[in-house]
Amino acid sequence: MAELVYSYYPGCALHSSSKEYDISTRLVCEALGIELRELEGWICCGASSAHTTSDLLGLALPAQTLKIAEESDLPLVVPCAMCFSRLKFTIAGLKDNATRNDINKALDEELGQEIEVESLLKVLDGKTISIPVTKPLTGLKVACYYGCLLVRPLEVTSLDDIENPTMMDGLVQNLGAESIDWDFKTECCGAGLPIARPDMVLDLSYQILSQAKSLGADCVAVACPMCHSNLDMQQKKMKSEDGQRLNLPILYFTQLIGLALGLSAKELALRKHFINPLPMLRDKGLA
Amino acid sequence: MSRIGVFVCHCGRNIAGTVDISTVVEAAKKLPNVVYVEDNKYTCSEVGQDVIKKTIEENQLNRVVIGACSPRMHENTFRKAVASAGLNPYLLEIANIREHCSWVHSDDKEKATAKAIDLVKMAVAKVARHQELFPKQVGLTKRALVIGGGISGIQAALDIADAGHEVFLVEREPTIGGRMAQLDKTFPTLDCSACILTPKMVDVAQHPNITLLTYAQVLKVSGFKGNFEVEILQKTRLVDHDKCTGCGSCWQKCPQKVASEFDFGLGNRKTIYIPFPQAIPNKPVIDTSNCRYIKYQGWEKDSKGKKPPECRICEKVCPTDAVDWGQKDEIINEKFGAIVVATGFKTFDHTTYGEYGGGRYPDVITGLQLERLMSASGPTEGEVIRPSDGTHPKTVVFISCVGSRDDHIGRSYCSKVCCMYMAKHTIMLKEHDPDIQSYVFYIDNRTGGKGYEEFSRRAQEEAGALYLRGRISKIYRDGPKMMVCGDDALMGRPVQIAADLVVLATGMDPSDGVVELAQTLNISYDTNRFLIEAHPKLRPVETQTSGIFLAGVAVGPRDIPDCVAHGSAAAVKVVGLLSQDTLTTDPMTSIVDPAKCVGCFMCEDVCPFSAIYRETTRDGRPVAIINETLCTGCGLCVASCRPGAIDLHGYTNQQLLAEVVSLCR
Amino acid sequence: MPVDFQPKIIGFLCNWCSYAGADMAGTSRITYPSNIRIIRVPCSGRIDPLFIAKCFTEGADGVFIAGCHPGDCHYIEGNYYARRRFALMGDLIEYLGIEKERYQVRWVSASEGKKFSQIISAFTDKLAALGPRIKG
Amino acid sequence: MTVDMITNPTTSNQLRKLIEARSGQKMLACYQCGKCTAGCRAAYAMDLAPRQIMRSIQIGLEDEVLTCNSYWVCLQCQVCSARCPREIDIAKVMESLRQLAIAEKSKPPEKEVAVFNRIFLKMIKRYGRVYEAGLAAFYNLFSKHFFANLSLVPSMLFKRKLSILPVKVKGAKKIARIFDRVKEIENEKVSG
Repeated sequence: MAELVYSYYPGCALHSSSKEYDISTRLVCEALGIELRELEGWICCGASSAHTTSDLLGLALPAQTLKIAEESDLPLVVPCAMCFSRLKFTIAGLKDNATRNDINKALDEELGQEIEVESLLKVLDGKTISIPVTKPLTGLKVACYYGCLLVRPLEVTSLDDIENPTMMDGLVQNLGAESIDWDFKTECCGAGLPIARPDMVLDLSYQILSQAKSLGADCVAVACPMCHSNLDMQQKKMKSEDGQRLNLPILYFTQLIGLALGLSAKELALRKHFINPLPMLRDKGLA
Repeated sequence: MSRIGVFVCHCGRNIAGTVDISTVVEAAKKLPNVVYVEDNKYTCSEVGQDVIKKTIEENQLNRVVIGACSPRMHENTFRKAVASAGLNPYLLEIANIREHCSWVHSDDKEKATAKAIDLVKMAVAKVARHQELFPKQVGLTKRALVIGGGISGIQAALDIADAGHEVFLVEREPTIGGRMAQLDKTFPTLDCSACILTPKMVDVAQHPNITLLTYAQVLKVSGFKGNFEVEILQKTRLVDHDKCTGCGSCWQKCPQKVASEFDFGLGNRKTIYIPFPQAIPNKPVIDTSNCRYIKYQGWEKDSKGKKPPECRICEKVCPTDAVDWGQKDEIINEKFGAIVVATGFKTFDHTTYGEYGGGRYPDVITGLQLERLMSASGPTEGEVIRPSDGTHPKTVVFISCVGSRDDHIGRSYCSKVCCMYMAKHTIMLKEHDPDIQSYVFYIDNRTGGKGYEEFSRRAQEEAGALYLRGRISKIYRDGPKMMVCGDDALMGRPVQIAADLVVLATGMDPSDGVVELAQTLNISYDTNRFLIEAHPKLRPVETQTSGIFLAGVAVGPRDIPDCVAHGSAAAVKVVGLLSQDTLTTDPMTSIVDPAKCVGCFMCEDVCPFSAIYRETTRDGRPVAIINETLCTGCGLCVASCRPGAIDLHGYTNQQLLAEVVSLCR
Repeated sequence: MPVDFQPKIIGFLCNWCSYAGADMAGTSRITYPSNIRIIRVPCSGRIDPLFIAKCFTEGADGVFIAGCHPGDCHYIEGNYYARRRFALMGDLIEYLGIEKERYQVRWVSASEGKKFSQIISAFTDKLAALGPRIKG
Repeated sequence: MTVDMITNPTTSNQLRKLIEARSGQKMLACYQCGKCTAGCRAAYAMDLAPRQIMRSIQIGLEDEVLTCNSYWVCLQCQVCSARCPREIDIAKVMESLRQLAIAEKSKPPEKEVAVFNRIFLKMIKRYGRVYEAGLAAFYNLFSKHFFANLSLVPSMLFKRKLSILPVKVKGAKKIARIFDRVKEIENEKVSG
């Protein structure tokens, strides 16, 4: 029997473009004795489209999912950084009486204030549970990339230092890998603009990846489907001035845990990435 | 029978602009015992005071109420005016209709007027119950204590000593000199800091009226103006300074190096050390937390790890046997008539700024670290090099307001000296290496001061420093370069500079421990932990606690000339106090009615000043008696006295209740 | 309850911190409701609990007490005595049938003019919502 | 160009007060240090960088603010807010400007972003969740970039990263109601 039981809110991305994040999350949690119960009837958090259209809409959509979570009576774990951020913003909003009234009115429900929402990264960072590493990621240099939404604003997410977070770095070090000391951990990759302004996403993501590359990173670890799609899917369109491609694999941190637990590349859906990490991992004897 | 006169002040438009004075005057005329009411444009002016004096005489007034500014402002002024008419100065009450009324209720004139009437009514009710009070004369100790041996404290100590009074100068560090000793040059004249400071330090050491206690700390203060009793901790140096000649053999031979606090970790010192070559006293201390022999001794007790060498080299090389391993901390008890607090500042800890690397980037340094690099007696002997690789920087970026004007890190104030020291640094860097290009990111270039703006022009026109208006948001590393991301706010474009060295113009934070010291001394500090003056303009070196004075940056950011002026100003106040032969005590003290006292001595327990003692009455009952010289008039005993035997002159139960009753009825 | 009810508030402020804090609100020209009438005392430790009872029996709608922050007392420890005394007073007030909310004890330093005005505004609003203490 | 503020303080204050009411941020707290712009990853693509937005609101340059692209390309990454020395939530100001523009139905200079948002929300309203293949296809249809940015779709389908058919969530009706209720509540507020 699992020791830890969480309600699980995968969010839209993990059901489509980021299936491998969902797959690896479920596998790793199972291996670590964490039971995930996917919320029945969860809905989209509205992402930035909702809150930049209307404050209330941006709070009411996550609130609907929070309501379902509240009824489950279990703490809610959220892998997607965007969903996590929107849920946390909603929880912050519920603390204000006027805002809570509006949210309740929009839902025709009464929401409590004590709904526990945790990011998957926090649950798996090795402090809540211990990770029995069987295949240490020796020799792997990882650039841990946190993006914006996990850490900012600090008052809302209260997860880690906003300029130099170290939670994921500590985790990959525990897995036997080396984490590089770099300065773009929380610089934005272009967020939700890949369809509307792909030019900007390429500029911003390239800058992040090229610093990681120049410092000798073998791969970048992420905890956000949006960051992943920008850094991975768009990467083949990025070239340096002399035409060099980066060819830097982008892995979900859950996939790194999976590898260290001895799960196979196939199980962890490593092939779903546009930048194939397998040659690099084979080189290092890790896959 | 009281005959009360009421004077309502317009304070120009300050009160009259909000409060309808004529309504207040009419209302005051109807109050019990009021026989005369008048309003004045400025009651505190000479004319206003003359009116009070004349009116008291002409109308045989025996109580006075003044509706004006806060009693904290002019109570003494008006007491003197009342006294000049031959009335006891304590038969006066002030209704605060400015700070507590017109200035805070300017949005509702009707309500403000009604409140002003109430405040006058309360004062009239209270003053009717005032009694004549008479101050006493007490002797005083003609000796001053100066806390803090930076430039402000040094100046204050020298000026007091030159005026012929004894001074104890207490400094926490092993040397005096403070922050100024760490500077290479000073703006706007580029005098060598050591050249102008060290002679003053030597004067302190040699002055017959000055007792210098370095490596020492004030622990406890009791007593009051004229007679403070102070407990000072003299930390052990493990070196007998009476025997030591300061020859330097010990610190040359000591094998244990640690990062130098004086050089902000840019260089090393030994564990037996003087902080810098011109230190005063020029005799060393042993740093007990790093000394090998101390570790050797401690090791035998808990036996962890490898046994360290016994060492004791300093002891062996000392020609005068001055090293004294048995020396202990010592407590010194002294009496002082006055105290000057000159505790200065430390530079803001920039590790709070994660976006500037949070202290992780070796080539991002502070202004004071740059001073140490430029100083000929510094860790690099005046060579400006990058701490990371020892190369000579060619592109240097300065970032202003690090730890200043930033609410986000809890510091909304301007540190006042940074704009000028950045200008100084750019000029000095150019002198060190003409190939250096400096960039200065400023928010506002504040150069108020004699010759300051001209100096800033010189930085830009002669030293070629490029000034860019904008706050830096991030520094990231790109190979050996520090990439500095800013906004050229004048052009309206984001800008990046690839720097070899970044200098943070860190602001001023009050010194560590200042809050504890302020609490020991019973003086106030603000939200930024800077000490509060009795009045920001008119009493800039006094505190609300008589006999305690302030000097230098402990009060708020200021530069060297201002610190020197401030130190001298505090000294004048001290000299003024110590030049008196007796002091007048405040008569607003507690008094016991022995007939009512049941001898429970609750009052004795609560009195923080041990001003209550026991006496036996003629009928053999033990009763409490107040020592009026020790009593500070806090009234704790009054509130603790169950049978109601104690009362407080000036704030009697009757007076305070009269205020309540007059207001409610 | 009258539509525009103006609560009568009596404030006891220690001379060194809170009275100076109220002065600071003045010198900074920060406006707040005019209902409070301030009585100056040397120290919050001077305030006899009977004063508070007297205020209420005389018809005050609220009583406000302020002293130096713990550790900052001009008389070393007066505010600690005050703190203990006023904690007990809170219970007594309820016992007397007076709403606890009508009585507030806060620490205000000499530099906290803004805080003072905020506290007074909030306290006045609260008392206005409670209505007159002596109804009818 | 005439700055209204000089001739008519009332109109120049209107914009500022509107934004202050919506965002809860104090525009006059900004002392124009530019740290927001200095750290903004999108500033280079903006007509008016964040600091200039703040300044334009301060002095009431209504037309410039309402027609610029800045808050459409704002990434909502919150760096400006996190580092602002005056503790202004600048990202919230950007968000408020965008909400205002949507409410006023002004024609956005970055219509691509607006179109994307509109479709995104329509999809949630209808299905409860977003199905990305549909989003991309609809987006291209509505923004009239028929073939643009679709280059990734075949390989995404190949990697089974896109669902071709939408999945309708249980209780999708309820979601449509949330959208309607939000609109109702907001209209009530506007009308008073």
